[in-house]
This record gives sequence, C-alpha cells and structure tokens, in this order.
Amino acid sequence: MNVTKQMVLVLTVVGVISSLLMAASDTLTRPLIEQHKREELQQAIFEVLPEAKECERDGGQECKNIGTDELRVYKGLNAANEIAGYAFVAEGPGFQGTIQMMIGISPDLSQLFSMKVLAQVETPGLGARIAEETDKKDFFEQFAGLQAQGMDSVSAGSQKYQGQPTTAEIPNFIQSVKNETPDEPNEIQAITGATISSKAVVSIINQSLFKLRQIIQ
Amino acid sequence: MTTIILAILSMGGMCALLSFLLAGADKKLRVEQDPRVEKVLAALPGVNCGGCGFPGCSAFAEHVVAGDARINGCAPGGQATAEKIAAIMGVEVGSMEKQVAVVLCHGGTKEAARSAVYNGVKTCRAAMFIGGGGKLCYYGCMGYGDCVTVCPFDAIAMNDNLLPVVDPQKCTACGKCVEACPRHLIELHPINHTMFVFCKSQDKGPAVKKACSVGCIACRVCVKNSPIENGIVMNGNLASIDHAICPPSDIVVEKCPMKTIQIVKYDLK
Amino acid sequence: MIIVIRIIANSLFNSVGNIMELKTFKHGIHPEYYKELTQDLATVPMPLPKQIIIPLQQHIGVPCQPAVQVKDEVRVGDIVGNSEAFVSSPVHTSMSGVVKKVEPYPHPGGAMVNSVIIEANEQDQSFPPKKEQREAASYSAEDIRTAVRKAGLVGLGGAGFPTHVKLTPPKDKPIDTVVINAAECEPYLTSDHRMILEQPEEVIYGTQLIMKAVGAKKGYIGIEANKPNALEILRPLLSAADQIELLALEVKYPQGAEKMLIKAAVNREVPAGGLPMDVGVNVNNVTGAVAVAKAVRDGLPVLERIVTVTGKGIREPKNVLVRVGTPIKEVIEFCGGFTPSARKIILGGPMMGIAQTTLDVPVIKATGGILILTDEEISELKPHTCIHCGKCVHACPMGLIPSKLGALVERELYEKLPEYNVNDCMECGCCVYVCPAKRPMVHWIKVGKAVLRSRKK
Amino acid sequence: MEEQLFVISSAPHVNSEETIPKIMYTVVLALIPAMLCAVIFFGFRAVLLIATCVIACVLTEYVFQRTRKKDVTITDGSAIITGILLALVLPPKLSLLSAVLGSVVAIALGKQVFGGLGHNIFNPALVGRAFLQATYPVAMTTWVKPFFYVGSPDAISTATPLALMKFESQATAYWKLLIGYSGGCLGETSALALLLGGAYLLYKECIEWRIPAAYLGTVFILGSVFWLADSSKYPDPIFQLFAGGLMLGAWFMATDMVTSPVTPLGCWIFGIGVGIMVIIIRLFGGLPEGVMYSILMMNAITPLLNRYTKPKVFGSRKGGE
Amino acid sequence: MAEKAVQQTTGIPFLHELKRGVWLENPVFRQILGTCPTLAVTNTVKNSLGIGLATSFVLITSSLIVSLIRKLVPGQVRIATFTVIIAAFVTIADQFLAAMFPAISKSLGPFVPLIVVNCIILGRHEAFASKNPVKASLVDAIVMSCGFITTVVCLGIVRELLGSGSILGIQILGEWFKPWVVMILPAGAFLSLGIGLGLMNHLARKKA
Amino acid sequence: MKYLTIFISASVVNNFVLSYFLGICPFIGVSNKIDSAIGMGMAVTFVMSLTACISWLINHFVLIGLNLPFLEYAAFILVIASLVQLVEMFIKKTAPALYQALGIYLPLITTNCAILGLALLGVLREYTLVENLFFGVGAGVGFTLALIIMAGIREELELADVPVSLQGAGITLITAGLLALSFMGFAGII
Ligand SMILES: Cc1cc2nc3c(=O)[nH]c(=O)nc-3n(C[C@H](O)[C@H](O)[C@H](O)COP(=O)(O)O)c2cc1C
Ligand SMILES: Cc1cc2nc3c(=O)[nH]c(=O)nc-3n(C[C@H](O)[C@H](O)[C@H](O)COP(=O)(O)O)c2cc1C
Ligand SMILES: Cc1cc2nc3c(=O)[nH]c(=O)nc-3n(C[C@H](O)[C@H](O)[C@H](O)COP(=O)(O)O)c2cc1C
Ligand SMILES: Cc1cc2nc3c(=O)[nH]c(=O)nc-3n(C[C@H](O)[C@H](O)[C@H](O)CO)c2cc1C
Ligand code: SF4
Ligand code: SF4
Ligand code: SF4
Ligand code: SF4
Ligand code: FES
Repeated sequence: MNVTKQMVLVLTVVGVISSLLMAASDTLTRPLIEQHKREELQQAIFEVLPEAKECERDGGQECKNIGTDELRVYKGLNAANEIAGYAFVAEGPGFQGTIQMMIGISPDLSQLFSMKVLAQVETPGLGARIAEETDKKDFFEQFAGLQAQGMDSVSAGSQKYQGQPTTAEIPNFIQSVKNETPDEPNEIQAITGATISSKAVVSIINQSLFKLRQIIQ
Repeated sequence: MTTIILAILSMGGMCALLSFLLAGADKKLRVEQDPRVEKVLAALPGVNCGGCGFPGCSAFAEHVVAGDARINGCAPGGQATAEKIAAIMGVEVGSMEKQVAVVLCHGGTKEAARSAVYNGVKTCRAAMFIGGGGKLCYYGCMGYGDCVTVCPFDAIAMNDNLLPVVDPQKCTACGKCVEACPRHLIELHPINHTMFVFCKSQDKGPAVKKACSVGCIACRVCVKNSPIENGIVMNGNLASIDHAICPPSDIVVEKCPMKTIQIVKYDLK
Repeated sequence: MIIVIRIIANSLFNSVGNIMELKTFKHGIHPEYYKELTQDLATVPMPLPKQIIIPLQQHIGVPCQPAVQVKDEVRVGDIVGNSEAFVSSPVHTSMSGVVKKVEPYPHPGGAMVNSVIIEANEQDQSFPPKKEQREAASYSAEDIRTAVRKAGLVGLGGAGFPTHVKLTPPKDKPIDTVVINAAECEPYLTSDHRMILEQPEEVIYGTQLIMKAVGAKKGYIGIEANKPNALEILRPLLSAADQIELLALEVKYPQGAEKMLIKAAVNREVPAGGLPMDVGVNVNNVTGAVAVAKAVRDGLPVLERIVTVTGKGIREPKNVLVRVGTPIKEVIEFCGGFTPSARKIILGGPMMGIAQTTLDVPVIKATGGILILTDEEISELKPHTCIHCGKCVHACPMGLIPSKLGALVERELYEKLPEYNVNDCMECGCCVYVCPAKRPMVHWIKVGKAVLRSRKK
Repeated sequence: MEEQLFVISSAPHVNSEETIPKIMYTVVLALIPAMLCAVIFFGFRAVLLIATCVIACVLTEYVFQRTRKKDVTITDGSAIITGILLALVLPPKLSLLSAVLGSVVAIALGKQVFGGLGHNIFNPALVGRAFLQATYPVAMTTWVKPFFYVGSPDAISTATPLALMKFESQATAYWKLLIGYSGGCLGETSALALLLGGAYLLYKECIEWRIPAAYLGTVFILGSVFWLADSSKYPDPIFQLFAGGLMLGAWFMATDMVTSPVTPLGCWIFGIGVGIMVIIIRLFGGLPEGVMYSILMMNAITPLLNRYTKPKVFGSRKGGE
Repeated sequence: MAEKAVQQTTGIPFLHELKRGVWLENPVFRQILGTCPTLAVTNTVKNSLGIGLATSFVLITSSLIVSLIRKLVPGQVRIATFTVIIAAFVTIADQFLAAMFPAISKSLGPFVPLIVVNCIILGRHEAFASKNPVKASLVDAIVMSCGFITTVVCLGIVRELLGSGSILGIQILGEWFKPWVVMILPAGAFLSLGIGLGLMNHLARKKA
Repeated sequence: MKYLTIFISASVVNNFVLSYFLGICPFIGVSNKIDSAIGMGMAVTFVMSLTACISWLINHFVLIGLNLPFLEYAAFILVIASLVQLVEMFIKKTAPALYQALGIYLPLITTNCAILGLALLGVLREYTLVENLFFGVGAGVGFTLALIIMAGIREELELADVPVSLQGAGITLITAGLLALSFMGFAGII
C-alpha cells in the first residue's frame, strides 16, 4: 500500500470511528444535558419569583422566552395559573467582566421580588460578594421587595465605570448608596470596597428594566 | 440517526480531504535534509515543549546534528533519549580510552612565592592582566579557579592550597577546563599516563627557585635517570616526558630535587 | 600658602573660563585633581644611576632586536635595539657604559620583556649640545619623519605609538589639523605642565614641525583651564602667521583622550573604531612635540624625560628629569622614599596607570608619572552587584553601557559583548570611578576584549 | 620595604566617595518629612506600621541571605527603604500582621528570589503592596480620616480624594492635598513633604531627574488634555498631580534605580509610559488610582528599554556601525 | 527509557514506575507540561480533582488506542490522527460530565475541552504510546496521570487552604485566618506553582 | 470602535497568558531569548489569525449548519493542526528564510491550548467573522507582548544571582505571577 493511500485511509477511518463514537455519546447525553439546562433555568425562575409554581411554557417543554434575544423574559404563573410576575435575565459589564443575573419582578413592574446572580467574574471577596452568601446581610437579599419605580429621575451620567454607556434617558429605577444606610424604598447599600461592582449591578438592572417596560407595555 | 450520519460524513470528509492535502504536500514539498535529523527527531519525545532552548523538537534535532546542541538537552526525554541520540550521532562512549584532565602545576599558596597583593577581579583570566594575580611565577597556576567554574561536571575543585584537583571519576574529558586555563596548565591524558612534570615554567633555574619550591629548575637529573633513552628530555628550561615511550619510574620521582615530577594514582571504580 | 593662592586663582580662572565657554566633550567625570602637589615644583635633574635597563619594546608594534651584545661598550645615544618593521621604533641607551646582560626583565606593562642592561662607565654622560634653530618650514616632511624615526620617538602621552608612523598619513586621508595634547587630564600628573612652563619655545617649534610633516594648515594646543600659567606663557610666543591657536579646555576627565580632545577642539567625531586621521586630525602629546623639536633640530633621541613623582605615599613629591632606563626604585629614593603607609605603586596616573609589583622596573619613554598611593586610599575590592544607578552610563564618554559590559563578562556571556560595542571602550575608567557599587568594569572589559580577540583567531 | 608586598589592581586606582549605603541612607533621610507627616496625621499607628514593616523587611532579608549562605547586607539600607516605603503605601488601619505579610512578600518574592539588591525586576515595596491589595482587597481600600486618633471613634472612615472624585465627583481642596489633610495611604497624602524629600534627592543626585520630570510632566499634560476636553467629566491636572500616590511614586518609587532604566532615553520613555498608564487607569479603569500598577508594569519592560535605548556610541554614524 | 520500561513493566514492580511518574519525570514539575490547567483550575481541591481525573481518563484511553494503532499511522498524519482520537475522548468526557455532574462541569469551564491540547497527552503519545506496546503504554499513561493528579491536587490544597481557609469546602483554618484572596487569582496560581517548582528542585538537589 | 475594543481587550486587558492561562507551556519554553520570542510571537499571531477565520467558517458551515455542536473540538483541532502543518511545509519549501524566522515555531503552536482556546472562545462569544479576526489578532499580539516582556526579563535574569532551584521555569513562573499582579491594574478598563 502506498503511503498516500495509507495516510488518507488511516486518518479517515479514525475520523469516521471517532465521529461515530461522539455522535453516539451525544445521542445518549444530549437529552440529559438539555434537561439539566431546563431545570436550571426553571429553578432560577422559580427562585426569583417566590410565588410562581409554573411558568408559561413553550410547547409544553421549556419556559417560554416572551422577550427578545437581548432581554430574555419569562412569565411566572402561580398556583392559580395567574401571572405571578416576570423573571428576566439582565446582563452587562461589571468590574472585570460580564455580570449575568436573573431577576424577578411583580406583574405591574413596580417591585423586585428577588435577584440571583447567574454568572460573574468579579474579584473574590470583593466584587464577587454581589453573589456570595456571607454571614452578614447578603448583598442580593437587599433586592427582595425593592421598589423599582425611581424616586427621582436624576441622570445617571456621572457614573464613571466603563463599558456600556449609561445614557441619560434611562431613569434610576433603583439606586445604590455608599457608606450610609439606604432610606428610600428604591435604594440599596453598596458593598464596601466594591462600589464599582455594586453600581454595575444597579445600572444593569436599570437598563434591563427600561427595556423590559418597552417589551411588556 | 441523521445526526450520526451527518457527523460521520462531515468528519470523514474533512479527514479525507486534509489527509489528501497533507499527502500531496508531503510529496511536493518535501525538503531533503540530513537523514540523521529524522532519526534524532524520531528518538525525541516530540513534546515540542521548547524546554531545550530551541523552538521545538525538530529544531533541536537539527541543532544536535549540526553539533551545537547538547545531546542531553531534552528534559522530557531524559537519559534514555540522550543515549539514543548519542548512538545515532556516533558518539561512542565506551570504545575510547578514558582520558582525564591533569593540572600541570603544583605551586599552590604554600609553594609559590607572592609578588604582590592582588586586588582585582578574582578570575584567572582577569588576573592575567594584572601582574598574574600576584604570584611571582609567570607560568604557574593563579588559583582563581576558572577551570573549576567552567567544568560542567563538577569534576574540579580547589583544594586548601588553592590548587585545582580533578576528580578522575567525574571528569569526562570534555576539555572545557583546558580551554579555560589562561596559563595552559591543563592537559587531557589517557589514564595510563601517570607520571608528569608538574611545572610549566620556562624560566632559568635561579628564577624558578626564587618563585616556587616545586618548580622545574632544569637540573637534568630526570633526563639522566630516564628509564628509557629519550623518555625524558629537556624542552628549553623544562623537562618533558614522552608518554608514548616512557613508563612511570619511581627513581625519577625520587631523584627530582624539587619534587616536580610525580606519579598520580587513579582510583577508579 | 602658595598652593592656597593657586587654588583660588585657579577657581577664579575657571569661572572666567566658564564665561568664555571652555571647549569640551559630553559626559566624563570630575575627579579630585591633586595637581597642587607638584605643579609649581620646577623640574630637578636626577643624579645618574649606576645601571640602566633599556627594554627592547617601549612602543606599540614590533619589538626591537638587540643591536648590541653583552660586554659591548656603548655611548649615550647609541642605538641598542632596532627593527626593520615600519611600525616599530629604535631604542637608544641613555648612558655610556657596558652592556651587562640582554635578558627578560620586568617591564612597566606587567610582563617580562627582553631588555638591555647597561652599567655606566667613566665615559662622557652628557648629550650633544643644542644646535642652531632653523625655520620649521625649511625642513621637508621627509626630513622630519626620518629624524623622528631615527630618534626613536613614540607617543609620550602614554600609548607609545611610534611617532613617525603617525607623521606619515596615508594619501587618501589628508590631515588638515594638528592638535597638541596638553590637557593632562589625569589627576596628579604635572610633567606636561612643567614641560610647557620650562620649554615653551620648543613646544611651539615642535608643533610647527609636526604641522609641516603632515601638511596641516591649522594647529591647536589644547590645555585644560586649570593651567592658566601655561596658557599665559605660550600666548605671547604665538604670532598670527603661525596658524596655531591656544585652546582653553574645561577641566574634565578624560579631556586628554584624543577622541575627546578632537571633539572639543574642532568638533569632529572620530568614527567608532577609527583613528584621528579619519577626520583629518593628528594628535600629539606636548612632551612629544618638544621631543620632535629636539630630534629634528639636534638629532637628539628620547634619552630623558620629566617624571612627576607624587602621591601621599612619597615623602617629597617632585618633578624629576630622569634618564630613560632608570629603575624606579632610584627615582623614589631620590624623592625621599616612601612614607610608611605607601602600598601601591602606579606608573602613570591614577585613572589609567599600571600598578607595579616590583620597584625594579625602569622608567621608559612614555612614563609620565610615578604615583604612590597609601593604605587609606586603596579600597579593598568587594564589588557589589550593579544597582543600575546609571551613573556609569552618564559618565562614559564613549556612550557605552559599562554596567552591562561588566555584568556580561562577569557571567561569561562574551558573545553578547559586541552588541554592546565593547571594542569602543577606551578603558578611561570613568565608569569605575563613579560606580557606587565599586564594580571593576574596566578590568572586566579588558578580559572581555581579550576573549573576543582570542575567539576571532 | 622589600618584605612588604604592594597592592596591584586594574586601573582606575581611585574611586568616588559614593557608596550604596550612602545613597540608601540619603533616601531614608529624604523620607523623613513624609514619615513625620504620617505620624502627625495618623498618630502612633503610623509609627507602629513603619516600624513593623522595616523590621519585617530587614529580618526577611537576613533570613534569606543566611539560608542562601550569602553575605548578609542588611546594613546597606535598601531593605530599610523597602520597609519604609511599603509602610508609607499602606492604609493606616491595616493590621500589623498583614503588614508583616506584605513585607515578607516584598523582600522574598520581590527581591531575594531574583538574587537580591540590584537583580530584582520589580519594585519590591510595590510588589508587597500589590500582593496585599490582591490578598486583602477590603482592608487595603479602607481609609480613615486624618487625626482619627483624637476625634470621636465613629465616622472615622472616609475615602481617598481620588475615590471621591471618581465615584462621587467630589473634589478635594488643593490645600488639603498639599499638606495631606485627606484620607489615603500613610505617606502619600502630603504632597509638600514629598516634594521636599524629592528636592533633597535631586540635590544629592540620588535620583535620575528625567524620571520624575517625564512622569509628572506626562500626567500634567494628559490631565490637561482630558480636562480641557470635558472638564465636567475629568478632574483638573493640578488635582491629578497632587492627589493619590503620584508624588510618592514619582519621587521615590519610579526612581528606584534598580528597577528603572539606566539609559537617558530609557528614563524618558519609562517616565512617560508610567504617566500614560496612570492616566488611563485613573480615568478609564475600574480603580481610582494607578500609580502602583503603572510603575510595576513599566518595571517589567525596563530590561527591554535598556536594551533598545542604548545611547549613541561616540563616533557612530546613524544607526550604529 | 522505552525499552527499559518494557522490561520493567514485566519485571520491576509497578511502584518504581509510579515513582517515575510522580517524582522523577513528573509531567508538570519536571517536564513543564500541562501547565495551563495546572494553573487555571487548581483554585479549589474539587476542581483539581475534576480536571485531574478527566485528563487521566483521556490520557489512559487515548494512549490505549494510539498504542494499538501505532504501526498503522504514517508520520505525516500522526499529529492529526492523535488529536482526533484525543478530541473524541474529550468530547465524550465532556458530555458525560455535563450530563452526570453538571456542577463540576460548570466550574471546570472551558478547561475540559482544552484537555484536547493539553501538552501532556500529546507529549506522552509522541514520546511513548506511539512507540510502545499496549501494556507498557497503559502503565506509562497511568503513572503519568498519577503524577498529574498528585501535582494538581497538591496545588489545589495549597491554594484553597490559603485562598479560602478551607479544603474541599470544609473550613480548616479558623476565624483568625483572613483568606488570601490572591491565591485564587491568576497571580497566586503562578506564584504558588513557581514556588512549588523551586521547592521540588531544592528537594531533588538535596537528595542527589 | 467595537473592533478596537475587542483588540485591546484580547491583547492587554484579558491577556491570554496572564489572565486566561492559555499557552503557558510555550510561554515558559520559548521566552528565554528576545529573538526567539519575537519569532514565536509572530508565528502565533499568524496562526491565531488563521484559526480565527477557519474556526468561524467551520462553526458556521459545519457545526451550526449541520447541527453537530459536539464535533466542535475534534473538527477545530483537526483542521487547525493539519492546516498549520501544511503552511509549515509550504514555507519551508518556498521561503527558507521565512521558515528560519517563523516556521520553526509552527510545530510548537499546533498543539497549544491558546489556539484551541481562541477558537472555542470565539464561538462562545458569538463574534462575527470580522470580530473574530480582530479577536484572533489581538490575542496573538497579546501573547507576543507577554512573551517579549518575559524574554526581556529573562535575558536580564541571566545576569542575576537567582537561587539554583528557581532558575529556569521557577523564576519564570514567579515573574509571571508578579506580571499578572501588575496587569490587574487594567481591571475594569474594558
Ligand atoms: C485586586 C483588586 C480587585 C478589585 N476587585 C473589585 C471588584 O471586584 N469589584 C469592585 O467593585 N471593585 C474592585 N476593586 C476596586 C477597588 O476596591 C475600588 O477601590 C473600590 O471599588 C472602590 O470602592 P469603595 O469606594 O467602596 O472603596 C478591586 C481592586 C483591586 C486592587
Ligand atoms: C582616557 C585617556 C586619557 C588620556 N589622557 C591624556 C592626557 O591627559 N594627555 C595626553 O597627552 N594624552 C592622553 N591620552 C592619550 C591620547 O589619547 C593620545 O594617545 C595622545 O594624546 C596622542 O599623542 P602621543 O601619540 O603624542 O602620545 C589619554 C588617553 C586616554 C584613553
Ligand atoms: C530638576 C533638574 C532639572 C534639570 N533639567 C535639565 C534639563 O532640562 N536639561 C539639562 O541638560 N540638564 C538638566 N539638569 C541637569 C542634570 O542634572 C545633569 O547635570 C545633566 O543632565 C547631565 O547629564 P549628562 O551627563 O547625562 O549629560 C537638571 C537638573 C535638575 C536637578
Ligand atoms: C531613589 C531610590 C528609590 C527607591 N525606591 C524604592 C522603592 O520604591 N521600593 C523599594 O522597595 N526600594 C526602593 N529603593 C531601595 C532599593 O533600591 C530597593 O530596595 C531595591 O530595589 C532592592 O533591590 C530605592 C532606592 C533609591 C535610591
Ligand atoms: S584556570 Fe589555570 S590558572 Fe586558573 S586555577 Fe585553573 S589551573 Fe590554575
Ligand atoms: S572541564 Fe571537562 S576535562 Fe576539565 S575536569 Fe571538567 S570534565 Fe574534565
Ligand atoms: S566603558 Fe570604557 S570608555 Fe566608557 S567610561 Fe568605562 S572605561 Fe571609559
Ligand atoms: S555605576 Fe555601578 S552600580 Fe551604577 S549602573 Fe554602573 S555599574 Fe551599576
Ligand atoms: S497546557 Fe497549555 S500550553 Fe501546555
């Protein structure tokens, strides 16, 4: 057998066999993996929508995205199959990289139910405290019951962290304060030493809320 | 099922295409080179780690064949690879008679007179510029150990007398020290050469006597007592042993008034 | 007292000089000068020694072959060693006597050099009398060169390059300028200074002869501004027609290095690896110029020279007129001997001179000074690692990175040296002087150059 | 006479008076005003921190050199400087244990693993600080007001002028910046004391003037450009110069001879590079201050600068031989 | 080494081989291979174990195959063939993890796919499996895996202990210990591996 | 602007070597001389640009087009490895000078995790073809930058008195650690 033929043959046979194996393994595992994904999403939705028992489904399988590709929104349904609130995925730049959160909001979009960080790469012990559970009051717990109306409409233009521009049109639905206890119903306290991450969270949520209102209304 | 078929088709297709290309390229673009490069390359682990200091195994192989890379330079390959390469390169280790470096000066601090206090860079090379490092003898060991630093096998050490001593066990006769010694005091000799004139001074007797208590004063006693005719001859002001014909001789050693001629004993296991 | 006034006068002159913009080069250093030890001491002739040692190599180039044999009788000025080679220079005996030995003998350079040892006898020990001075222009260039070669003249600024070679510029490198090097930038040394003060006319005459020999239209005599009296004494002797100009140079080491001097005088840069003639300049030491004058006019070889014997280690610092070949031991004894703390004998100045192991070495043609340093002045060599302060980089007149050169040699990475232009180093020592880590860069550089040279072979 | 041997060595046979310890102790002297200000503003705490760092640095150096069987050179003053400078760039309330950790890292990882004084690539004090910053990010960004030790125990925590500017758009008065009446690291607050020390170092020729000149100049010019472009968004250049660690960095840290270039052109580029980096980090980065990171980053390219900014060799025509 | 190893696998105890993999020719410390995962995913012991086991799985299985077909593969397509085999196993491992242990799969992030190009695997194939019979190759793959796992787990222990005060998520160091955040950051990874390497060399030199 | 952001992010802020831990083996292996660092860097940049294009094409036309996501690793590495090998053979034959400068580094690169990392990250971030190209070039430049800086430092360290046990990879890793510490200053810029 000449070398050329051997080369083609060996590589092709190896390729065929391995693709066969991979495809077989894929066929076996794909349903499981997809199920994990679904469950994960569902779990997150139910976690941020405490009253929801069910979500609006997409052909009976997945929770249906009623939003856009940019802002995924899911409708939560309570035991009575009435709307229990919306869960949406807010995403934007933090101190180091992208922060991704699942947020639950009341059906009239006035009050946050809960916030859960899905992904973040902030500094552990610092920015990462937006997601970490600590012995002190957790940062994310502050979002439960937070008013999302905006008490004033001061522009957010002075915020200097980088990345997504906070355009002046976006109202401060919620706000963060530093070194003092929040006294307005739409305020949360920033994490000491991680103001940047805290403000990023607030700003991402504000932007998403802005878009959410456009979608829902 | 379609997935599996598609997967097989696309993967198989890509493999076939690429291997075809590679095969074609191999025919058309093959570059002739020293066949030993291929062999060395085959002996290497092929990790392409770059740890040898060359960019990749093939580069290392080329340099080995070209002779400017250490044969044992491949860390992942370890000793075994080094041996294989040695075999390919024809560096026959066992067949050659073992040689050992010999330092031909016995004028350490105790024996050699000083001319000045040397306050310069403490290497032999540097001392050469500045009055020979403060020893009166212009030919002897300066004792700053360039040979010691240069030996890749830790085979030379300085003794208390500030003379370098070669460990015959460790010495591989690589010749690094021979090159390093600015006074050309070190020579490589087969281990069956055991009797040496441990002096390189070309000075006349009185000058040598002043400079060193073990220097060759050209008294010709050894020549007279040579065990074989012309076994030891005078080379200028220095006795010279012709190792090819002259066996070691206790009498010569005994008669040398300066104890310049000595017989070394190699203790090799 | 006088010294104090001198210093004040000097500093006054310096400030005047600053206003006048003294000529100089970039970088360099300002070491302590210690010239006041000897600069006002008139030269005193030394009694004749009993025995002289004439090394057969006192120049750069091919060594001489002995022209005499043991037991030969020689007269002052006789040639005792000669060579056919062009780049070489004959040696003469500076005394009448009998050749005792011809054998290797310690040389100021540090090695053993074949030397002719002559014991003085009762013969006449004086030199031929001074002859009538002719117009410099009346000699032909060839006459001057022949006379210079015959007289065994070599550069007296320290390097000892045969002068007749320098006076024979190749056709394609015409010389338009002669610079007489009277900078004497080495601390301590004052022999050039005394030479100007004591024989100013000869300085001018020698300069004229050199200009004639190389066909230069313009001459400069460069003197560091710390020798105002030398400038004063020469100024009235110069006429406009001579085309010779006096230059007051900033007091900075190494102002006397020829490349730096040329930069200061005519603002030309000798190319790296090149020679002054590459920029049309010829540089000669001032004592050398005087020697040229005497060689051409009187046929007088270099038989004696002014040697500054100085330093804290000598009892009576002096400028001494010494016959070439005199062992330095006798010169030192003539100056009252050592003080108890004398520890280091240097032939030449403190920046470039060579430390000696023995007092047997003779004074040679290029020996301008004998410096004796004491215990307190010599620091124990304990080089620290380089702290990258960059002081050496700022000091180096050649624009090198001495710290790197030193470190490369220290780690034996010789192959990287050319990238850092090691061969452009002139071993002036500025870098070592300023180094707070006391690193012996010059020593390393010497080693590095030698290794590169031996590798090239 | 005959018996005594002469000393021989290579030329030159004389040296200047300057030595490494002399330079180092001059720097210590130049740091005294800054240390005094630290003690005045932050009280006994400052003394404690400085002493802890110096002792820890010197001890680490001693232990390291002993274990490596090298000459112990703790008296040359370089470890003392590292200790002082490290202390001066720590927040006043940092725990002493953390300070010790920083000091050990500074000397061990910042200096001795490279072979000790002269061989280190990065500024040891800043290595120590960067390590602490990454190790205890919260403690390293918790500041107290000056004179906290006389005031009431509450409301002592504050922010640095740069953080105030960046996150709250609040300016701090120039006089406060000059004398150091603001939050910040121990030794960075008082620009005046640092200028004094810097001037002394310049006078003593212990530092290369090109580095602070290029550094401060670049910050000033770039600061002006941004300020002129949008003064509502960017602080003014004077503020840029006097706030934060810039003065301390420019006079005492960027000028560390071991970790800065030796060539004149290299020094200019080094200074300009640090300046650009500081402005980028301050104006566009996540952090309010970038002096430390900018110096460390330029330290890293110092070997390259030395290599590619060789001075022109005397007599070389354009582009070398 | 190759021939010797063949003899050794039959004659000399497995322990000796193990020593070779874990100490004498430790892939990370001695051969400086597979440094990327060693640095990237050793911030906790759990991750270290995960990447170690996943890599070992791929190394052992693919070594087996490579050794089996070693005589058939022509030189020019060797790398391509080997990588395809490795990729197949990695894909399978990845799918398996994602299906069975979604949590671990998530925290190992993109480093499971990068096992494909982990230099250790291709390195052992080129150096060993492609030249040796099946049994010897298997032994080699196993001991090298042990070496890799030991190294990453050691590093994981150090980093998790100092970086979070815990091991395998169990708090070890008490309240007094303030975790060194740096240890779980990139810088800490480089520093600890560098220091580890230094210690290792030091010990080895002392022994010698 | 978007392209610039991607480029700067990949080259400096999120440097492959210093913050993603990709391509560490060659980073340690080939950073001992500046000259080889430059050669290697250019070769990596070249291969990364190539990879960025190819991986995008494969991803879009094979993996997504035929819905075979699980072939990702195998297909990428197969194609990259073979193509680099082809390129190497090609320049070795046609441009020996270029081969001496760049080609010799190519075999080192094929099986390096930075390349596959690039391909996978590009897919993950759903870049367009042009964006992916900028990402690839940026990552290559960043790798080169880190390599050259490290080579400069290591050439300097040749003159230093590093403890024997740390010489080589040890001190390189520690230096990389300190470099990573200082690169943290870029956090939040992009
Ligand atoms: C190593 C390091 C990591 C950091 N990580 C974060 C982070 O994850 N999130 C954040 O908001 N700030 C981070 N910072 C930024 C500083 O802590 C910054 O000073 C702080 O955000 C200012 O907030 P403060 O006003 O609450 O102190 C980090 C700083 C450093 C040095
Ligand atoms: C660093 C250095 C310093 C020198 N200083 C002087 C000096 O002060 N006076 C002098 O005449 N020559 C000095 N020279 C020698 C000159 O460079 C040059 O060789 C000499 O002036 C040429 O003249 P000559 O051949 O007559 O000696 C110095 C050389 C060097 C390298
Ligand atoms: C604050 C300060 C600023 C200086 N500015 C300059 C300057 O702008 N230009 C200059 O040539 N020298 C200046 N100098 C003088 C330098 O200190 C030094 O004398 C000069 O750079 C000599 O360096 P060199 O030997 O490398 O030429 C300045 C000195 C100080 C203290
Ligand atoms: C002007 C000057 C500045 C210095 N700055 C620092 C510094 O910022 N950090 C430091 O650790 N050492 C500094 N040193 C001390 C010393 O150079 C330092 O310990 C070395 O970097 C250690 O090798 C400085 C020294 C001088 C002379
Ligand atoms: S190199 Fe030569 S002179 Fe130096 S110590 Fe060795 S034998 Fe003696
Ligand atoms: S350098 Fe070479 S020849 Fe000399 S002693 Fe060492 S091993 Fe032997
Ligand atoms: S490097 Fe050479 S030329 Fe430069 S200062 Fe030093 S000795 Fe002088
Ligand atoms: S003067 Fe000395 S310490 Fe300073 S850079 Fe030069 S060699 Fe280094
Ligand atoms: S494991 Fe990433 S390059 Fe080796």
